[in-house]
Amino acid sequence: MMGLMSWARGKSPWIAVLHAGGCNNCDIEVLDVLTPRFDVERLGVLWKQNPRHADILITNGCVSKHSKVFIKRIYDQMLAPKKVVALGSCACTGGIYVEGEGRNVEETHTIIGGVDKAIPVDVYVPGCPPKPEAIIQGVAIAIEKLKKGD
Amino acid sequence: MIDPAIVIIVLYIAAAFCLLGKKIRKGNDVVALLAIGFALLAVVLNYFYLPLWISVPGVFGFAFTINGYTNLIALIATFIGFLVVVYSVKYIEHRGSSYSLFVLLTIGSLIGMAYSWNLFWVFLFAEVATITSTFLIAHHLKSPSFEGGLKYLSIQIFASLFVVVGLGFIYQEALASGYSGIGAFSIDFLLSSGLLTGFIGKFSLFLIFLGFLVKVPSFPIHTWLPDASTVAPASISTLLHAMMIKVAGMPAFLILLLFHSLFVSINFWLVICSLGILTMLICVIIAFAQNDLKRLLAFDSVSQMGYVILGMGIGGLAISFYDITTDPVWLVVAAGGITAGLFHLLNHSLFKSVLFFSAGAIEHETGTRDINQLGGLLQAMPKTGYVMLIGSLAIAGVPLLNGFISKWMVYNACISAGQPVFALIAIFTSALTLAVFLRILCSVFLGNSPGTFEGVHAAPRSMFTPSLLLAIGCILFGVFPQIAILFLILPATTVLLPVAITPPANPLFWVSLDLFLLGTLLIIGLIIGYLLYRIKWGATPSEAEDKTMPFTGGTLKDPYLKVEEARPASTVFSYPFRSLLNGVRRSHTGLVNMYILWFVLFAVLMLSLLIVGWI
Amino acid sequence: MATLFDYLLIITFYFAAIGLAFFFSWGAAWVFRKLSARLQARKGPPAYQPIADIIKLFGKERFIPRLANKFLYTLSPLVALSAILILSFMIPPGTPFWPGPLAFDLIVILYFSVMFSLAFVIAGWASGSPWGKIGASREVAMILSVELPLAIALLIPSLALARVGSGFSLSITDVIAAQEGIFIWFLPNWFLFHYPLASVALFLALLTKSWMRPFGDIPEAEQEIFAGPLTEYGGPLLGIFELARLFRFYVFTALFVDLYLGGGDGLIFPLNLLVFLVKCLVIVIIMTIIHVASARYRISHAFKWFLTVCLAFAVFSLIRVLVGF
Amino acid sequence: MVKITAIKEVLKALFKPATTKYPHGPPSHVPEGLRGLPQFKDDNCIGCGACAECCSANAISITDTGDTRTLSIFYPRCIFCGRCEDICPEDGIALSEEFELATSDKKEAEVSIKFTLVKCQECSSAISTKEHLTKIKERIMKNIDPVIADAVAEDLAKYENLCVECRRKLSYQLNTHTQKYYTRGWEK
Repeated sequence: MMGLMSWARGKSPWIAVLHAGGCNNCDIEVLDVLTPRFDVERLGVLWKQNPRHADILITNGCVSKHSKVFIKRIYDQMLAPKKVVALGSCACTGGIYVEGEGRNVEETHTIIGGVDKAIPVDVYVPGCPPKPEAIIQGVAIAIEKLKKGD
Repeated sequence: MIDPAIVIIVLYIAAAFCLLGKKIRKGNDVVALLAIGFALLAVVLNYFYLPLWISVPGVFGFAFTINGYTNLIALIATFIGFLVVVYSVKYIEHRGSSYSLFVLLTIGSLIGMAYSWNLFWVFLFAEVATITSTFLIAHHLKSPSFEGGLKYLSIQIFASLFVVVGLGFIYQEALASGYSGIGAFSIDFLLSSGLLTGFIGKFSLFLIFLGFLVKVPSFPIHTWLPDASTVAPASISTLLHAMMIKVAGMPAFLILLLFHSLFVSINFWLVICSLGILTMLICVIIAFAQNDLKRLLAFDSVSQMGYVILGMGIGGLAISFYDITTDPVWLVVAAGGITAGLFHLLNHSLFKSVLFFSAGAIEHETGTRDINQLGGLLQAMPKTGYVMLIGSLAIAGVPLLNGFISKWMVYNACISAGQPVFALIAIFTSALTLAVFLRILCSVFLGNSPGTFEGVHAAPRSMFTPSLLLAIGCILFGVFPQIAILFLILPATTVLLPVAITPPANPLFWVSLDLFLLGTLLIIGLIIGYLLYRIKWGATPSEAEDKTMPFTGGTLKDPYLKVEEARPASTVFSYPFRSLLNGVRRSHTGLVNMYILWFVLFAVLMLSLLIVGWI
Repeated sequence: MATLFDYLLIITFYFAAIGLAFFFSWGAAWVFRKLSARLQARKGPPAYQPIADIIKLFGKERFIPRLANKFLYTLSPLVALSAILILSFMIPPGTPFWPGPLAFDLIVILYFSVMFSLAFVIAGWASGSPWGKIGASREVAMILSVELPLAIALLIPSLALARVGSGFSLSITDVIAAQEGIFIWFLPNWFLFHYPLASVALFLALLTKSWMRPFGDIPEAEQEIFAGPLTEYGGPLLGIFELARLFRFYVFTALFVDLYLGGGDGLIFPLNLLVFLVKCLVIVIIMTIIHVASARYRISHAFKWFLTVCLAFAVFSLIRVLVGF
Repeated sequence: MVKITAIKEVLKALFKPATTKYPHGPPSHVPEGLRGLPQFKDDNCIGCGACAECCSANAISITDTGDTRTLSIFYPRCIFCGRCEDICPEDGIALSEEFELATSDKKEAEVSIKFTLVKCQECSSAISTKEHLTKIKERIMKNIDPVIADAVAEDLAKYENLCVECRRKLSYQLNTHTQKYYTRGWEK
């Protein structure tokens, strides 16, 4: 039974895309993934803009102090098992919006850094924006994690 | 059996006892309950023809008959009356002695009207009931209640004029033939003596029909009912809707069907059916636009009476066909139409009482009737909410509730009488009714509480139990309609049919609709769904604090769109009927003169059609 | 009244009908998604996709929102499933020989289809979500707009039975039986050829009932109100809703095929089922093409279409049936 | 009217979808000049840290620990602008065409190159990498006026292994002020 469930989870990941704050470029790139060329529906991915239905939350943009609460709430409203993909450099670390060098991310007076400052992140997809294939790869890693269960 | 005269006398004496009630207020309730309880017992005993004969023959010249039809009507009147009295104990808090007095007088008169088999006594009891119920409508003693009561009274009195003139014509005929006295108005006498033949008989009966049609009420003269029942206390609205309009209105169809040999014209019955169609369609559309809970229910009540009119009209149509062709198939169709109409009458008194009792409970607890201000009451008053859910779904005709069966029988009767257009419009009306009641359910019970009803708690038990009983009745008659039809409706139908027919093996007697099987399959489906829901496949639930908050795109406190306050506006529902609604709104001026003018115009139209000979 | 044996037989047939409906709907849902993908030059999901989605939903966490009414929130998906299962039993698979004393009365079918939509309305309101409320209001509006043309177009075949010569009946099996034979030349005796306008009205109504564009997805418009009535649903309850919605591919196409396309054309057993399913599949493909090729209309457009064009079509056909030309 | 070409397109799409096979096959099309992951070139990079200076996202960092200097690109922060490639004096860093960077572990998401540091002779603090110093010397010697070449070479030999502080101190003692170049006839 668990094998069947794991198979089904791997074959039907529904995504919700959350724009936390930033330049919107990654949003557009996510839309590219849905175009005929990349067509993620063949992998079972459906675009459900609703955290209640989604298994994978794709977040893009850096987290501001204002949006941290909302991101947390939307993550809370997803039902287990759930995985989070941080899309783009801003979502991974804060990108050009934060101070500090290399790994040392220091928050500015509005931006607190990557999405992992607000919610636990499972997959990081660097890129500014990531190429659609990179997004697909990131989702594929998240699917592998989903298969293993919670 | 117990002579109905005793029942009425007991009720009247109890009412007189209530006059003393300024001193003994608790005593009023006890007396009223005892009296109405005795009346219920007597009516039920009469129903089963139990050999317990208490009779005062010939007192005051009452002419009562106990047959299937009078039993049914009296049972509806007494049962609902009993529940109304029970409900009033807690509902009417500051009542003087007059409340119980007039309630008992009204119920007593209506029981008398139900059992009367004499047009004069029918008229007399109807007048007594009209006057006493006027006091009940104006119970609150405020300016709108007086207005509503006076509107009610003036329209009713105007309608009685028609009855008086009709009775006068009949009496003139009787005098001309050498009969005199009240006995000349006896229905049995009129039927057997052949007094009413020719145009005068038809004309006088039609005048009486018009007079009683106001009490049904039918389309152009429906305006008194919403006005009166909005200002009246909820118990009185129930009294009006669940028994008054039925007991006082049904004589209209009684005389038409019994004297069917005078009304063999097909056109006449088509006009009656069209009246039913117009009533149900227009009033349900008006009900869309209402924001007052009780006013909405009242308009819907008129619309539901359209089904009854339609069923009776189809019955009469089929009887005319039988009179013309003498094909016994038409008798079955006629029985179908009349059974459907009477069954819908019974069902309507069940679910409309549920709805008015619940509406009264809501008003009692929250202090408002405005649909747009109420909300989220299912948390505060869950029992009332679920009962009202059953009532609303029943009135909307959801399968396995009683409204579905009677509506389905009306459709079948229409189609088998060769009038599918009526059936289609009735189906559409049913969908509109569903929308109207979804609006009530959704805005009042579901959704979010506006926050002003923090202290609202469940209604007192004596206000809830009557509606619970009736709701159980809705489900019972929905799954096993055979019970109601075999024991209650078919005896009444046979009285109204010209030739007695043997009841068919299946009381639904068209295509056999096995509701028990349907219910079984529905429950199997529910069980399949529930098993799928309960199977333990699930993941371990997360322990997030905001998990159960509604999804609003992240924001909660100060949403950008205020969508949390969304409620079904009447505009969404009434969109396709906007132009029609505007016309209706302009025509409902609220002036009694206008309404009486409508009635006069309608009566003149009908009478001129009759005189010309088209109907 | 039926005996116990009859009841057992009917329940057996009930489960057989559910099985048939389930497997057909699975296939049709796949055809729907694959074809819409192909028409957009995409590759589309594999064949197991519809069922994988539902199994996955059953494997998610169970949950009830804070503002929801617990009882109605849980009950409404079950009612939706139950109603559509009964519908898929009541609509025979193309054969006039279908067991039981249960009447396949067209009015009962109509009421159960309304009950199916009603479950969504109650779900939207009971879930306590603002989007759910808006979606539920729209669903009610859609019921209102569709109902009249749907009812007329449903009843036209049964009213037409009298003209065909087999006598009036509301039963769907009689409608199927009446469509055997040849109409003119080589055309089969389908009501589609007798009443083409009514069939168009019914087709549009059923298209809307099965959540297909141009009108069908107004209540759950993703871009405006998330998932409409189902916004606050998730996990197994959403799975039950999705399962119930899967059956729409069978129920609403089978209704059209039975009423206007002659069902199984009166062939012998395995053949009539095959012919029936092929016809259903063709309807699904046509519906898919319309769905893909059209954009979503506004709700006022839906009212306008159904209460003018469709209603005119249906009423014209009704007059033809009643007057007889 | 429906256009014939539109129908043709639809029919073509029906049988030949445009979808790539990506997760199960190679990426369909990697354009020339794709801004992928920045990579150090082991042969060219001298560890000067110019890239770290100009990195707009502060993704490149220099860490000196003990004898080694680590230049690392923390690419979850990189915005792939290519300024490092532009600025690099030695063509030691370049954007590659690698874009499949998704990872579930952010700690490993790093590209780095290590150098040995040269210590100051006087105070034994780190100066820079050996390659860097060599490159500087080569470059100075290449571009310098031959007139003063020998003098500069002599000075360089003195300062080669000194840190900035120590150079300052020494420049007074050793008299390596550029003033003396002018006496040899060198003009700007």
